[in-house]
Amino acid sequence: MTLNDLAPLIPLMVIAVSSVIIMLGIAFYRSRAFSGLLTLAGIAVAFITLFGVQGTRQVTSLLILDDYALFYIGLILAASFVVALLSSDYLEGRRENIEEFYILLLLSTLGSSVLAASTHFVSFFIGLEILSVSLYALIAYTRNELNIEAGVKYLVLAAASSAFLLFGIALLYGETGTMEFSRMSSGISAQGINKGMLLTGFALVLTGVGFKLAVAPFHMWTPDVYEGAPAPVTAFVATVSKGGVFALLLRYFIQVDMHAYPSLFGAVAFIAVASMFAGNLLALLQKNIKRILAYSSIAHLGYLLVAFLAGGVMRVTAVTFYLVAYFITTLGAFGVVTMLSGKERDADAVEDYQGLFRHRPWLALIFSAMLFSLAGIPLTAGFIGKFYIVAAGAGSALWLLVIMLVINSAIGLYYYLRIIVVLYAQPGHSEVSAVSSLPLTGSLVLVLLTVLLLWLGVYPEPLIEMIHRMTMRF
Amino acid sequence: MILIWLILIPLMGGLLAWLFSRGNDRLPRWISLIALIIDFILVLLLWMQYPERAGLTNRSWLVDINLEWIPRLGISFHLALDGLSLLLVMLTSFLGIMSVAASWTEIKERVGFFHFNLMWSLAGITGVFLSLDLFLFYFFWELMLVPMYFLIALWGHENRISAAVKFFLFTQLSGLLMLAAILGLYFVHARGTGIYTFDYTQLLGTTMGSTEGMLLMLGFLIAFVVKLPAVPFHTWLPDAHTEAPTAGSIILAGLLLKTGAYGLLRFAVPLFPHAALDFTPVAMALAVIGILYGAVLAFGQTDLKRLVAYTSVSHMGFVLLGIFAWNELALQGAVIQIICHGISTGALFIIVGALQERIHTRDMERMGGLWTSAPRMGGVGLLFGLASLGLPGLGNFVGEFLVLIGAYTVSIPMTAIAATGLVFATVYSLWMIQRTFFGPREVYLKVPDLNMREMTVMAFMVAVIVWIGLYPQPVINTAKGALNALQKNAGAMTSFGKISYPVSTGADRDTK
Amino acid sequence: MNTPFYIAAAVAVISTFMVITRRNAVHALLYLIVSLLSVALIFFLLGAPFVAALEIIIYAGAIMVLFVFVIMMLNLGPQSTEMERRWLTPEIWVGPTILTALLAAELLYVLVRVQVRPSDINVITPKQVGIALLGPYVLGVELASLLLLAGLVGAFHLGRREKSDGGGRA
Amino acid sequence: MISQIPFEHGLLLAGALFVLGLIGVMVRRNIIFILLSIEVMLNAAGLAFVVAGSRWSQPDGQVMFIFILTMAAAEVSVGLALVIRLYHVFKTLDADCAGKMRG
Amino acid sequence: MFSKHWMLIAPARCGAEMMELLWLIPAFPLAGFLALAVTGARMPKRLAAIIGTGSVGASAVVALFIGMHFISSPPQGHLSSQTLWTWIEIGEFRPSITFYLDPLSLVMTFVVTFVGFLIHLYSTEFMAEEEGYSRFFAYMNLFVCSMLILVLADNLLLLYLGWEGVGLCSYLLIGFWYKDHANGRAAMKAFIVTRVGDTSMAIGFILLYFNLGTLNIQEIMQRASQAWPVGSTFAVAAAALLLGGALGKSAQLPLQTWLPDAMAGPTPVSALIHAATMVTAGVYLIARTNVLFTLAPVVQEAVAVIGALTLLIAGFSALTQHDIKRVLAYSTISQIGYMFLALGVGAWSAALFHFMTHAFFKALLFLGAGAVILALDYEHNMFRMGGLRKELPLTFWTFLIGSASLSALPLVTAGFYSKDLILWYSLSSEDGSPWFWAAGMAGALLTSIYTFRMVFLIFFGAAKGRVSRKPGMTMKFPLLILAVLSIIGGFVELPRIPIFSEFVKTALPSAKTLHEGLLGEGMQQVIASGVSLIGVSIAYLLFLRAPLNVERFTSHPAGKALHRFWFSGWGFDWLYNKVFVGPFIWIARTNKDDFIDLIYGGMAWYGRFFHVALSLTQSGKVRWYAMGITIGAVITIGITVFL
Repeated sequence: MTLNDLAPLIPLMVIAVSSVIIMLGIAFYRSRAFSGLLTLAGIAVAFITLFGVQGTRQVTSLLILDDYALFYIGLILAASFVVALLSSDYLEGRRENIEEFYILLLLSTLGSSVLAASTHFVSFFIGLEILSVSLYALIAYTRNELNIEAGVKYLVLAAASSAFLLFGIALLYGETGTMEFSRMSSGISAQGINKGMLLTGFALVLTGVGFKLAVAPFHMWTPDVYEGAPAPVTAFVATVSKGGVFALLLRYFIQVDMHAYPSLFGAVAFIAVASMFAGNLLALLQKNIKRILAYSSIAHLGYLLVAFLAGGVMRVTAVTFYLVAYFITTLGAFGVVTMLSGKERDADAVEDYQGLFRHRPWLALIFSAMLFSLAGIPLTAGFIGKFYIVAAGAGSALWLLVIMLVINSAIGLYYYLRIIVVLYAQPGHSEVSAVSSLPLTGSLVLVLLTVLLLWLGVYPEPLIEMIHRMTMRF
Repeated sequence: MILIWLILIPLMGGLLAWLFSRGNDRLPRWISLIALIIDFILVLLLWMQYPERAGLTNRSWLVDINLEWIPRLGISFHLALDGLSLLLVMLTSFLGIMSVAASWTEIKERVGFFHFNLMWSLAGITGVFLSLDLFLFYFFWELMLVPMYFLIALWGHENRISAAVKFFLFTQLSGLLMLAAILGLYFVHARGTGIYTFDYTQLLGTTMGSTEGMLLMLGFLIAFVVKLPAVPFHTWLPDAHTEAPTAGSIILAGLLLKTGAYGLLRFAVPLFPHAALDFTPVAMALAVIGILYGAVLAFGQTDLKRLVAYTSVSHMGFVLLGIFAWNELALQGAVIQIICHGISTGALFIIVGALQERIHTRDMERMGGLWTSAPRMGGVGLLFGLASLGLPGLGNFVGEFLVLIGAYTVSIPMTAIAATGLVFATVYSLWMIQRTFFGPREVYLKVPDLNMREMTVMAFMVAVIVWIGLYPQPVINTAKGALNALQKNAGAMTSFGKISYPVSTGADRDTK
Repeated sequence: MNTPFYIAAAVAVISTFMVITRRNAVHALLYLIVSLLSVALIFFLLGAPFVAALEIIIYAGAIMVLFVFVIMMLNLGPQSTEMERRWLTPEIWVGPTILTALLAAELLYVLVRVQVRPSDINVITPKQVGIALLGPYVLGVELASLLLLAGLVGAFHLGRREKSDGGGRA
Repeated sequence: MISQIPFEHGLLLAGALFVLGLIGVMVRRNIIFILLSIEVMLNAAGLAFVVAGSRWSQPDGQVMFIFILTMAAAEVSVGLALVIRLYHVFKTLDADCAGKMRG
Repeated sequence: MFSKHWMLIAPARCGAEMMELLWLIPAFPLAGFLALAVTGARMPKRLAAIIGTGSVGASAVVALFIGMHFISSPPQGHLSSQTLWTWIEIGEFRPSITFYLDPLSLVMTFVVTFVGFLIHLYSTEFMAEEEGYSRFFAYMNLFVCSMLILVLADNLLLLYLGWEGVGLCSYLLIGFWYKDHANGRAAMKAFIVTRVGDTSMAIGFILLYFNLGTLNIQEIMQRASQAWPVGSTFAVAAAALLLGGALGKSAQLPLQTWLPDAMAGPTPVSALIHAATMVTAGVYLIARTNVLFTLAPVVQEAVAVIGALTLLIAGFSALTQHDIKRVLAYSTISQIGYMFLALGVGAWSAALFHFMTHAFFKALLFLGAGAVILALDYEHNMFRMGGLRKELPLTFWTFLIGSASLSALPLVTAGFYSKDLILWYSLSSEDGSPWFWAAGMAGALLTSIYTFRMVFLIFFGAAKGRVSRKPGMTMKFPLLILAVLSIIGGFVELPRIPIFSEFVKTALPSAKTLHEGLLGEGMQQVIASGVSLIGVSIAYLLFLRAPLNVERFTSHPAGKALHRFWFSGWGFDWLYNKVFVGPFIWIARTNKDDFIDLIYGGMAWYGRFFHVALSLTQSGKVRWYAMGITIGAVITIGITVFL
């Protein structure tokens, strides 16, 4: 291990260093602006350094900075950047200090990035825990009743699920003698292996990962945490934390060749279908926007798993594209929620949005665009994403799953439309919508997201090409 | 390029209408009207150049434009226009103009946004009629729904929300099934040829297993018959039509339903001729059930708009019948029925809208005797009521009769039962006229008659319906090349829709 | 030759069972420490003296002390014990127990189905562990430091008194 | 070493502890007990790693145990901070009381 | 030589030119309709009258010229056609807008335009005080136009256009006084019932097209006779389907119920549409397609049977009516029954002849009745009339002439000759039978009874109502002309001098008579004369001399029931209401909200149900969520390990 080996890790190191600097900064002088700018700069620099990563990509057996990882890290960094921007507006003028928030944000971003680059269960586990532990604090950050409740729930359940995950890894390790993904497949094919234990290990890993991804039946925490957490953190939970985990899952299951285990395939399929139905049905008549988005994210992960299950050339591209679209959409939707949230509470009741089109037409349009994207309506990235997923599913002849997806899309549509209708209805009496002026940065971010959303919806070719290039290895 | 303009003009018109709507309600209306008129003139010019108009050639595509879009997936921006598309695009811009004119005074709120939605919906529909890439087709197919949804949900009547949602859910769900089927076809085609493409022209003639073909065909078919709509997928229609504002109803009935028919004609049958052939008995049965059931339902209604809405179910049954009979007569009949139903039902919706604007109800129990004060409205209403019952001399008759003739070769009993639909059509049409315009004048003493604007709109529609009724040949010639090509595509492998005249040929020889 | 293992295992299981059934938090904590100690013994038997020590020092020592701190801080008296008694009713027990029984059954099925494969135990010395830690796993160690940083900052932020309470910074 | 402990038996013990911890998480309402139970589960997982490591005579299992230990520490510190905050806000340690959000 | 040629060509060319004007015949009324429809109520009444009447008059004049030309210099093959444009052309399907003139259509054209003109003229006064005056004339003009298209059509599709057009106008005119729901209902009934027949006819057209490859009537006839043997299934089916249309339009059993109700329209409408022209379209259709019926003897037999039955049933009903117009309506049904009988026995020209004379005298009767009704302030009930002989002399005399003609009083009336011909053929034709003859005779007896019952009730006896308005010149003139025609119209076809049959024989084959020996034509005429005179006498006895006898009969329970049965038109309306109308309305009303929608509603309900059920799992409790994870783990392990 030489210094040269560390070169590919520069992006991750930039993030880590930024967080440490902010922490040190607190010791001397607290400055919102400084820490905020440093955070943004750190993420930006890390993002830029991604393009400089060359040479040996495998850094010890723990991490690999291949194109796939770089792409996902880029995605995670971009999302964190947006969240950081949104939260600076959100936390402005609150009692809480903001500096710790940035530290935790950077750390969790780091954790997620580590996940995307992991090739080893150790890095997987530690990345996951960095992410989780930071999230515990982030979720409870403003320390009001809902925050705390959400934090406690997330902590208890995440820790329990980590235990499941660990136990699963232990079983896998015990059976194969390695924790490296790439070596695990050869360990698996060794003689005299206890296949039952192996599968149990897989199942337990799936349980742990499934919890993080918030797929049914490990989804129950999602709405509560989404509702309880501050809006930008919710956006973070919904995007960055899931993105990293999904990237890892994809890498892992491709390397161990999940398709060799039909029963494992069946379990994931079950999870996919259950997630779609649970998410959509739970959201059906829900009255809290954050909870609706939570349930919807459950369903979306279910859709994603369909593509995940598909084999063939399309799998990685489809999953990645969908994730990008999902990131943009989710960030946009929570961005709107963040923008409208007051100091007292987040703008999360559906009534808060009644008649939004009247007094904030642009915001309403952006929100509608996001919702349409979630629903997979053309002109939005969500459409191409859904198309890709169905394509991947159809390409592997997973017809049953595709049909389930189709049915669920229709159910999902119902509640997206419900919100959209409210947006354009006669204005109601809600204090939330009376927020005087919108912060500039947030607005810019939202506009940017919307433009991206539409651009990807109309001309996705460049991104598709890029994803294809980046993920060619798989 | 002109094809792109056909779609772009309404898109831009809609945007402009919206942008210039601040504090000005007139400007959006004029912008939309002018944009649509330009669109219409463009199509007319195309038509003038079109040699098939006079039945001269049998060339299939008049204009064809094929741009790269997402080459990685074999998706291209492929638009093309043949006689069938031409007619439907023409209908689109024509009804677009009519719907803008018809809602001139009806819409008072958010006029700009209204026109934006209207125009975008029209653009989407135009796109559907022009796309030759299945992905692009699906893209437009979905795209046209959103503005339509807004039209219903924002400017509709009492139960607009649930109607809009129902409409959207039905069409979306079926659309997604179609997407799955499109992808299935894509992969089946790739499996056979190694070429991944969504291009219609290349996908034609894909070889596939029979079960496979049937399932894929059903995916397409469901999307199209939901739109059409055929029983038992029709229940979104009455709600949506009834609750939509007048312009929305016109576009729904006049154009949106037609996309279903167009899809069947262009895609479902030619792409899967064998499966379609196997499915013919079921499809025709559905058509016949639709004809009768729609008529019975129409008769039972007390809401005037709902009644008109149900008549669509009945009328579109003829289209379905014609398409699945798949011979030249039936197809021509279906095309004419598509156009004439668009116009006659559109006109009826305009009348209902005008009535509602005046007396604020659609309940026929509260109408009656309107002829006295509004004879012009009565006269026009009567005319379109008659068109809807299939009176010869008006366009719908030509369509229905041709369909019946065409269907006769395929199934005599079906034809006979479908023909009884004409009787039921008489029942509900006359009932409608009777309840609204005739009878004692009970409630409304003075109802203003149709004004200049409305009469102008009506005059155009009357002119077209009578013209098609008495001289449909230009329409037939225009569609001919396209229909022949479709038949060739579908019929190359099957015995689909061959008409045989058991006697005539012999008799001809004798007489000559 | 494995008798110590089975004895330690039995102790661990029984004391763990006591942990989850105690009403008094301190009692439970003490049982947990017993359990941890027996697990440490097992570690030792398994040839892992280093982690056996860590188990005692960090787990039973540091982490459990943290619990004690909190329990003391929140002053959980007889009142809360009484409450625990009311909470631990059969209807609460039954569901989870059946569920975990299922899980246990599944594990049992997987583990017992195959022939038991006794293997010779080789002692892994602290040195070996250290080499592994700072060799292939050095990045893990670095990351673990960040994990601790996250825990630190998080605990610091959450545990801090609110500004309105005292105004001062913790 | 003298003893020969079958791999499966070690895992069985780990499984038993894991399951017991799990029951604790599901049954107890007191948040402190829940955290304790989680510690039991994590410890069980660690045990499993050590057992697995000893099967292969590798240090990796122990390394993993150390990481788990780290994680448990971080977890417990944040967790207990949250518990204090919870007690501060809700005046109880009943986890069920922190159940405002539902449906 | 050369000049001789020229002489030959000249009239032909002139004739050809004349025939080029054929399109004007329907075009005039169409133009009148358009002018009236577009201007609507803004047009002054006078102008409306001039346009309305004038357009029909103009077309009558053109028809006259063309007709004279046709007779004086018959075109080749005694037919001529004029194609305006190709209507539809799809492959071999090529119906065109073509008018076809042969003696059959010429006769029809004559009757339609002339009688039409007279009735228009009459209406200018009759309708003078009505709201919607120009609307009335617009409809009437449209009707004449459609009727002309019907009779001049060269192909079945164009015929169908006219056929439906007249149906439409009938509907519009029956419901002319739209403010009364009853009128509207009657109008709808008329349209719907005839539409039932029309649909069957349309299917028949399609069948013909598919089996013969054309819709051109002449080609169909030609090809049918070549392709189909007598009694072939196709011929039978086609003829039967066409018959359906004819039955509806001509109000024959079992589709006769609409005609009595159709009397709700203004009287001139009844005269023109429901007596003289439209209702005989069925006769025209069968005559036009006689080859088909000849090829399908079964159907032709059915035509005769239906005709015979209808004429009897309607005759009995006519006996019992109070409403003067309903008597005439039943009488019309009955007379058309005669025509059907004639068609059924192959006496095509006799049917056409009776059609013509019937047009004259029935129009006359209706117009007379109209004058009476108008005079008595829209009184329709004959029992509230009486003694009008003095007050309305001209009306009386013309009405009497019409009645005489209807009752076929011997020698001097047109009806005598035409009906006699039918009776004769019903016995003597190849397809005739004594039964038909007997039915015809019984019908003749009934006819003269109910006709003179009407005459006696209205014009004789004590005056019961006050005459408020006497007909003016424009009403009297048509009455006079029609009266004259009702007398002399019969002389074109005298037993030994068959001018009419000769004229139409190129279009209609002459009847084949078989058993001449059974009863000589002269003998049969004597019997028929006797029967009609007896009928008059009975009417005189029953309704003028001793009306009490009738009352005594009708007050007896059995008599009462019989009276009610006949009065209600043999209960057909009741039956149809029970069997068709009622159930249909019941189904439509019950299913108003579409039971299929319930299925989707059910799905939505399940969606909500599952939502609620699943929401319960989101209890907000950490322990429960942990259980969720455990359950998930159990299931996942279960699937992976045990599957």
